[in-house]
Amino acid sequence: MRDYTIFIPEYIAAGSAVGIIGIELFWPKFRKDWLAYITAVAALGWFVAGLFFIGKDPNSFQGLIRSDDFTTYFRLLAAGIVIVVALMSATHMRTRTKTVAEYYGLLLVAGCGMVYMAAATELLTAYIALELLSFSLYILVGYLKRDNLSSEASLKYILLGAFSSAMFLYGMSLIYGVTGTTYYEGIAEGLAARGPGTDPAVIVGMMLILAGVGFKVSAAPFHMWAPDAYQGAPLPITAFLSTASKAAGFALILRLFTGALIVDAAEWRWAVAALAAVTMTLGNLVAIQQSNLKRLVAYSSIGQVGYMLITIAAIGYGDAKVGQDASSALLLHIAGYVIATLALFAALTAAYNRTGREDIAGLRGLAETQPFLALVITIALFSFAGLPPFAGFATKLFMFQGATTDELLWVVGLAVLNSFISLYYYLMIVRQMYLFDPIGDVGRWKVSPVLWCLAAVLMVGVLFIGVYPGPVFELTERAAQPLFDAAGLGGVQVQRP
Amino acid sequence: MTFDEGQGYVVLATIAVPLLAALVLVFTPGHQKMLVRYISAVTGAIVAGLSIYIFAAYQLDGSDAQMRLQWVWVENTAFLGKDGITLNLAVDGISALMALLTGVVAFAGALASWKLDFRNKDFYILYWTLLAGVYGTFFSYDLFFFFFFYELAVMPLYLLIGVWGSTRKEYGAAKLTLMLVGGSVLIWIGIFAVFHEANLGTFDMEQLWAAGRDGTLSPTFQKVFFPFMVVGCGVLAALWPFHTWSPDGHMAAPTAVSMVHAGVLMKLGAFGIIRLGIQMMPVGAEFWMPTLMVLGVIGAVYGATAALTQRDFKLISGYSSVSHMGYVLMGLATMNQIGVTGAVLQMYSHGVMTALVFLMIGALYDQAHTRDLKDFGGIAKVMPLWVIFYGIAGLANVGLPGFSGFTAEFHIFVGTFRSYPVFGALAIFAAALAAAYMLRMFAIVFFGPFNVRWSDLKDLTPLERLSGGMLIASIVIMGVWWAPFTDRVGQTVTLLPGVTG
Amino acid sequence: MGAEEAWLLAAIPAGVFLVLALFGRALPRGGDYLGVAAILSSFLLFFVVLVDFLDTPGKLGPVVNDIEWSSIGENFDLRMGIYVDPITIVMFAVVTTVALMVNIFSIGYMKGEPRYYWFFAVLQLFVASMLLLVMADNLLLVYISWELVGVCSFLLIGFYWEKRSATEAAKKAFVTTRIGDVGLLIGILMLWKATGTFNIQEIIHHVEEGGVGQNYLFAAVAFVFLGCMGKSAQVPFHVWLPDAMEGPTPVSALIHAATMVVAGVYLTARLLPLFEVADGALLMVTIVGLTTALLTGFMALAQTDIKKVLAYSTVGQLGFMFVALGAGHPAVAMFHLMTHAFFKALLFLGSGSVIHATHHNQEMDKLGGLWKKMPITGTTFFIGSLALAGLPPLAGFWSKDEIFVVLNDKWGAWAVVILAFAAVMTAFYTTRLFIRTFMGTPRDKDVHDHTEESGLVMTGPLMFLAFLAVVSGFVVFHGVGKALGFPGGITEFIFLPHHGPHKYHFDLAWAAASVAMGATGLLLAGWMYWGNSTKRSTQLAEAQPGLYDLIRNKFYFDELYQAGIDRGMLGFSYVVSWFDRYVVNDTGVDGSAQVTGFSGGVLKYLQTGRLPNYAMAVAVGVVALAVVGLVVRG
Amino acid sequence: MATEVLWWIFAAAIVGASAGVVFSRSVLHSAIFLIGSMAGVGAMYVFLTVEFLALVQFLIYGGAVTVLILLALMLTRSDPTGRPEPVNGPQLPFALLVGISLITILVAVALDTAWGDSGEGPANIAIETVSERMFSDFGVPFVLSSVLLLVALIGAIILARQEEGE
Amino acid sequence: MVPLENYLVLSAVMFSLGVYGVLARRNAVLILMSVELMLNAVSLNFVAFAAYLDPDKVLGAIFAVFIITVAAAEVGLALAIVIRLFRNRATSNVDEAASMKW
Repeated sequence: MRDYTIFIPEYIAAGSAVGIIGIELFWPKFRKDWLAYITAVAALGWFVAGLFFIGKDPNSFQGLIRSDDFTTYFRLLAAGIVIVVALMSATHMRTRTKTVAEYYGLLLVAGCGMVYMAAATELLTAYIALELLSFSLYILVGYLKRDNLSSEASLKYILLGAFSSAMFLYGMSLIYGVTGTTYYEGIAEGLAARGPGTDPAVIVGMMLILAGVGFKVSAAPFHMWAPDAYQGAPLPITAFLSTASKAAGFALILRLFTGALIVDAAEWRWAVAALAAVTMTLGNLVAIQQSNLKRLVAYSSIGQVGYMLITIAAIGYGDAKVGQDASSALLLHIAGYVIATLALFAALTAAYNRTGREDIAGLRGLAETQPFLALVITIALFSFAGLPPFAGFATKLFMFQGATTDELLWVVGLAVLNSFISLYYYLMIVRQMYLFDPIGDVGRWKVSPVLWCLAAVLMVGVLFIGVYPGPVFELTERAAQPLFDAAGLGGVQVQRP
Repeated sequence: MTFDEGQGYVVLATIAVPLLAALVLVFTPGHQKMLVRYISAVTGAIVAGLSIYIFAAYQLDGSDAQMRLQWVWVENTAFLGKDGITLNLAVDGISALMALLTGVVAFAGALASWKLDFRNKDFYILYWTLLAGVYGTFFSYDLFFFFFFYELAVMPLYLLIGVWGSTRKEYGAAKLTLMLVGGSVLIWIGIFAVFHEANLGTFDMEQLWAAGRDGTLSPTFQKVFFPFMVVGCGVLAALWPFHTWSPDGHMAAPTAVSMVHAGVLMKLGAFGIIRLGIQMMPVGAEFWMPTLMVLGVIGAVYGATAALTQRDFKLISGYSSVSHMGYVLMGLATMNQIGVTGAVLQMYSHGVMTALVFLMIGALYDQAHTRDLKDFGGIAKVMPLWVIFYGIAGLANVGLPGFSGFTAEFHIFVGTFRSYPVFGALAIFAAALAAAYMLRMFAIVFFGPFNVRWSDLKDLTPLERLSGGMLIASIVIMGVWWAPFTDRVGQTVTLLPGVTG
Repeated sequence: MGAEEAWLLAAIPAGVFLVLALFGRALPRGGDYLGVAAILSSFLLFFVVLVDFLDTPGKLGPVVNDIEWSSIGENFDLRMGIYVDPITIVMFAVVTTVALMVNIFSIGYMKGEPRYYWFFAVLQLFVASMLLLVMADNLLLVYISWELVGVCSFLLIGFYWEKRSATEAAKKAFVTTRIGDVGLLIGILMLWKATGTFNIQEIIHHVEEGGVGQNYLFAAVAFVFLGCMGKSAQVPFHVWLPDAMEGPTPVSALIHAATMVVAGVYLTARLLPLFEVADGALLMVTIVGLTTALLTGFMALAQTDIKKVLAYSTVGQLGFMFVALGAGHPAVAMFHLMTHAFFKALLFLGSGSVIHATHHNQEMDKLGGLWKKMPITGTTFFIGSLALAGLPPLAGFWSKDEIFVVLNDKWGAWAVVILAFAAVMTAFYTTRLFIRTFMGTPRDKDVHDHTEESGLVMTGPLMFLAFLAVVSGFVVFHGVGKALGFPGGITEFIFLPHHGPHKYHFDLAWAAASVAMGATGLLLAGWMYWGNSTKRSTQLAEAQPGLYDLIRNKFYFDELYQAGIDRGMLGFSYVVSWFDRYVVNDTGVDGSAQVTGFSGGVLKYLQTGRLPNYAMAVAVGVVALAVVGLVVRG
Repeated sequence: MATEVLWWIFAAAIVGASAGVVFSRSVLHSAIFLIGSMAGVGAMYVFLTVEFLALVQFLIYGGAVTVLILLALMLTRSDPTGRPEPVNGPQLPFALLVGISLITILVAVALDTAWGDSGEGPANIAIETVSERMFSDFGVPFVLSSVLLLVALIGAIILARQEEGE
Repeated sequence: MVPLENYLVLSAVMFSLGVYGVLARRNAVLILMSVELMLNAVSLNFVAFAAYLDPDKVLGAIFAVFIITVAAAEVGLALAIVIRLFRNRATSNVDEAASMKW
């Protein structure tokens, strides 16, 4: 079946990307912040186009791409992230580089990459989509090219990215060798058809794939690039990295692991659980020692990845019902996490635009000079820590609850312990903002209206999900549904003992 | 709308009014400090009124949960089945009393903060948020909302203490917050385990309690996870050896926060032990209660002993809180009706009297800016009313008949004696120590030669008299005529699983 | 109107307490007239109760019954009631009479004191609590009022709180009795545990039925008795009472001589059936009483403060009462309680009159020769002293004499010898006190010159009490009793239902022995102190320096306790505080936080910033996963 | 038989050249070895009867990529004297260890797995089939990869472009 | 006839050598070359599987084409970044590009 309509939203995005690059190419004096707004509008169009796909019947494009609620969910998420990041960048990027059109164009392209990572049901497509996202990010991270840190971050990112995608590919090749196909459905059937016992090729292949996607979502020990890349990247890109890139990684993992590898879940679930445990512990412990905000957020998001990985392990341990519940909860958590992160970065960007400092002490006395930003930052951080009435509380609770199986209770316990540790370093930030007086000029200053509104809207979102998670949860449940109704498996798991 | 439904809305309003107040305050200009105060005072009055109504309207007809209001929040989504999460509010005898406590203390605390001038808007926003959390926890019959409100009550503390506190406030605030949240880590784990084990797809507490009673939560499971719940809640209830946030936290906290925290918040811990421990895992409770008894006794004696030589008012109160909460835990650990009722009464009693103590400490500290006992002497000369108020609080603390402390401790002692006579004797001994440390403080501070350094001290302000008077009234009423209290609490306690006659 | 209204006795003063505490400051004269009126009405009501009681032969027991107070579940309900029997009647008589006198006396004595209204207010509260204590039909109510009188005592001892010593004394009194109360509460709860009720009569009934094991009962009774010892300041709890003399003298008269301190005697008398059932309990009571009587007799010998002498004598006399109880005769104990209350209140008020007149001088070394200056006080004090010394026909003689009789009956000669020694000492120090204060020549001229006889408001009560000190002993006689409405005299009036009334009969031998004891002490003291001379006593002290120091320092009880508190309790507290700070908090709590932070500090160095190291992490991760997957799990 | 001998020769060459890439002391030599290694892989494709892929390999790798690499090497010569700088990092022993373990694992995987090999040997993969499948079935990856190339192009340009003041 | 395992072992060796290169070498360009070795090994794997196992015969080959494409693009982009870094820092030694750590 070739239904090209399913690509319409991305046509809009990619087309706009080209258009934006074209504008600056032919009209170099065009105001840079307007480019941002154009990007936001384009992404809004993309978002709106995505809305039409809600609830439509699943549609597969030649077995490569599936257009279903899962895809739509990530499409909306991607578009939303791009809107926010573009708006965030408007003032931030205006003075820092000569040209910004490519920046916004790549943002849109990266978003498309994310959507196809979620939509891909075939290894090659998934790989290319992943590289599309990665390539865009390599460039975006190094976009401040006169900045030493930015280019260093970019170099580390691309070399490690290439290294780990080689691993990823080797794993794919082994799976291909075993099953003779690269379609997820075919892989599942192929694995199921191989009878009892598991080949070493399958095990090692899965481990290599795990390393590849683990790198993408920055799971320890494949996380090392993240702090450096986060620190070197421009602030809005850091936001993008910690939201879109992670969400995309999980989208791919969900598709791949539920659609293809679920059959031999016994061979990878322990590894995912172990990775989850290591990741969250490492991320949170190291985060305590950070003084740079971006690095701190990087480690904190590594910790978050640890929590999210538990659900993947739960998919491996539980039956289809557990898997679906866990995935819905994971999607909900991703939504909450993304919104909170974006709120945090919107506020941080506003503060950074004013102070130019990205260490924690730079926020000193923010509650005096800009109480609204301090409030948004606090809310975002408390949401990460899982305190009510913010999104993190409800979503984390649902996610862990969804992931609780007899085998995984210890990881869940560890996760809760970790989110407690995380509270410590979040409080360190809150402390700077609220407990100390600002240095130097103590007058109030104004936030640019765009960032203000952005932060306000996101903050409301954080509160809404936290207080009334029902509607979003229902949506994410629908989004997770197709993973388990996928054709071929008919919702029944062919899992080996 | 039937009458009972209407009452459910009263319960809802009790939670909603503080939240609304916080919301209104968010949009109040920060420099309108008087307006902020009036809003808070009115809120406090309304909340207190609603609380008193709830307490009074609780029917003594042998039924348990009353004034129910149930709104479906999330259901039939993912692992949540029918009634997955409901905003299920109701009142039982225990929470009716706790509501009364909260109302009185909250109102008194709001008035006590009248003097506060530094960013008082922010202060009250956090203050009312905290109280909404407290009420929510007391009224929630849904595990999700129970925990939601429980954490909501803990969350504002860091800022309340960190920004408006005094001695070593950063350390105290961080330690307090982290320890309390650390405790809730265990509760989280417990909640996950319970939901998973019960496999009912609902957070509805009554269904989960039924699961605990009928063995859906297996005995082994209950034995394993009971400590999670109890230690988790116990941190907030200053369960020894997880109590050290109490002295430091109270030392750092501003007056109203100390009042609410020691007065109400610590009770959430003990309340949690009832709700999540005794009611949810009766078998586990039976298995673990002797251990809790030992810890409670240690806490009671240890706190009283440590308070004996402290030099800071708030440290004395901090340690005495440890001691008194030790009684609460002992009462709960008896697992008989008298002891558990006594524990609940003690929760109330300790709440009001500690609030009064902290109110008085605040009234002095605001003027003197020191809390070292040795700096004072003969304060009765300049602040006679203060001395009387504090004296009443102190004597209630000591467990003097006529004050609530006696009523509560008496029931606890009786209950403990019934099951564990030796521990009962130890607890009574600790009560004698309470007399020692309280009177030591009285002797040093109130009496003796007057230190002229303090001749400028003013006696209580009218507002402090009002809030103190309310608290004293609460103390005395329960101390003199405790039937209304025991009737309500007893009605629920007799229905608790595993609690013997 | 009858015995059913007994509760009003307590309620009226309680109400007046509230009025005075809240509004007393605003009332003219601090509302002292309200206080007097309240006590007076109680006093009158007492007669109503008495008449009703005497009119109804055999009326004994609960008059207000079973007010449901609270209940929990099905097995625990608290009921309150009032129980009036002859013991209660006697206590009513003592409390209301002495309280009335003290109240009137205080109007004069406390005149011009700061917090005048507060004094009267607390006095009302005390009277109310005390009356409640004696009419309670259950141990819970006993305990409640027991604690309340303790607080009143605390408040009144610390009335002059500007004085550090007064504050310390108040604290000491409260904490010491509180330690006894620990025992009392434990005992009460033990009895409750065994019988399931707090009602005294039910408990007694239950115990007499044999429902409680011997050892258990003994333990329970011993604990209860611990409370009685604390309240009645028996050795080793006696230390608080002399210090309690820091309070205003009327308070000493009322609380620390006549009423509150006898609460222990009252409660023991009330529960005596339990003591009788429990093996050895009576012996315990006797030994405590004897020890106290003896030791405090010694202690009183070397005191120079008027009130302290009286205080030790009070403790000693309480010991006498316990001895009577130990002999199993509540009637005798109550009889002595009553006479003692009157003459000791008289002595205290007399000393108060002296102190008031000499502008707060209570050191005997500065007084002397006051009889001429203060004839009424002197005379009444003389009567009181003789009564205390136990000389006929004063009240003290009759009651003390009877104690010897019953003691001999029960425990034999050894106990009598000890008690006789104490009685001799009592006479001795009483005489010493009187001589040193009222006889001889003034030792401090300045003090003497400014002394005047007190006004009628003070001497009136003295005279009334002196009258009682003379006549109250006669109620022991059948005839007097019959005239008053209780034929058989007081010892037949007061009895415990199961062993019937104790018949009093005058035994000349015992009376002679008793007189001899009193006379010995009196003559010895006269020989030693007559005529303003301290030569002989000094010689004696120098002859036995060790013994003198021992007595002078009250057998070092205070020092011993102080050391115990400082080294033991406070030391333990410091240890606990240290443990809490450094072990639990700094090591346990902060330590775990530091370990967490430190591990983060170590782990962060994994992030070396060098790309090959990062790649190494990825590779090692892959290899590790593969190895585990293939080898460990394979 | 002859094919096999030839295969072994090429295999040895590939391994040798690959080893040369990673062990050689000079970066330039490494680049030369890389050409050899890739050429060898191209030859392998011929053995596997995918001749067109061999062609692609020669053209893209042997041509474009290596030239690019050489160019980059020239551009980033830090030492103008041309003296070879130390090429190996300090973690070389560990790298060896990891390399050896990985070889062990992967070889074990290769040999230990029942591949379902029919034993027929490689079948010819016709270029027509490949192109047909590629454009009919794999249109989406194709389009995506074209966007990818565009992105790389733009990225390379904006990052490598010299700005004023450099 | 050469059995499939031969190709797989060859590929494994190449791949491991590449990994070794990435881990041991300091020059960014050399690391990139090592990555190319790894990617080549993967392509070889794919093609070998395609030729021996896949009834369809083409999937692996198509995969290889795409890998080559992506690899080429990656090299281009990476080299641009290396040059960028070199301009800023005058080094292509990855051990020296370590200003962000801990």
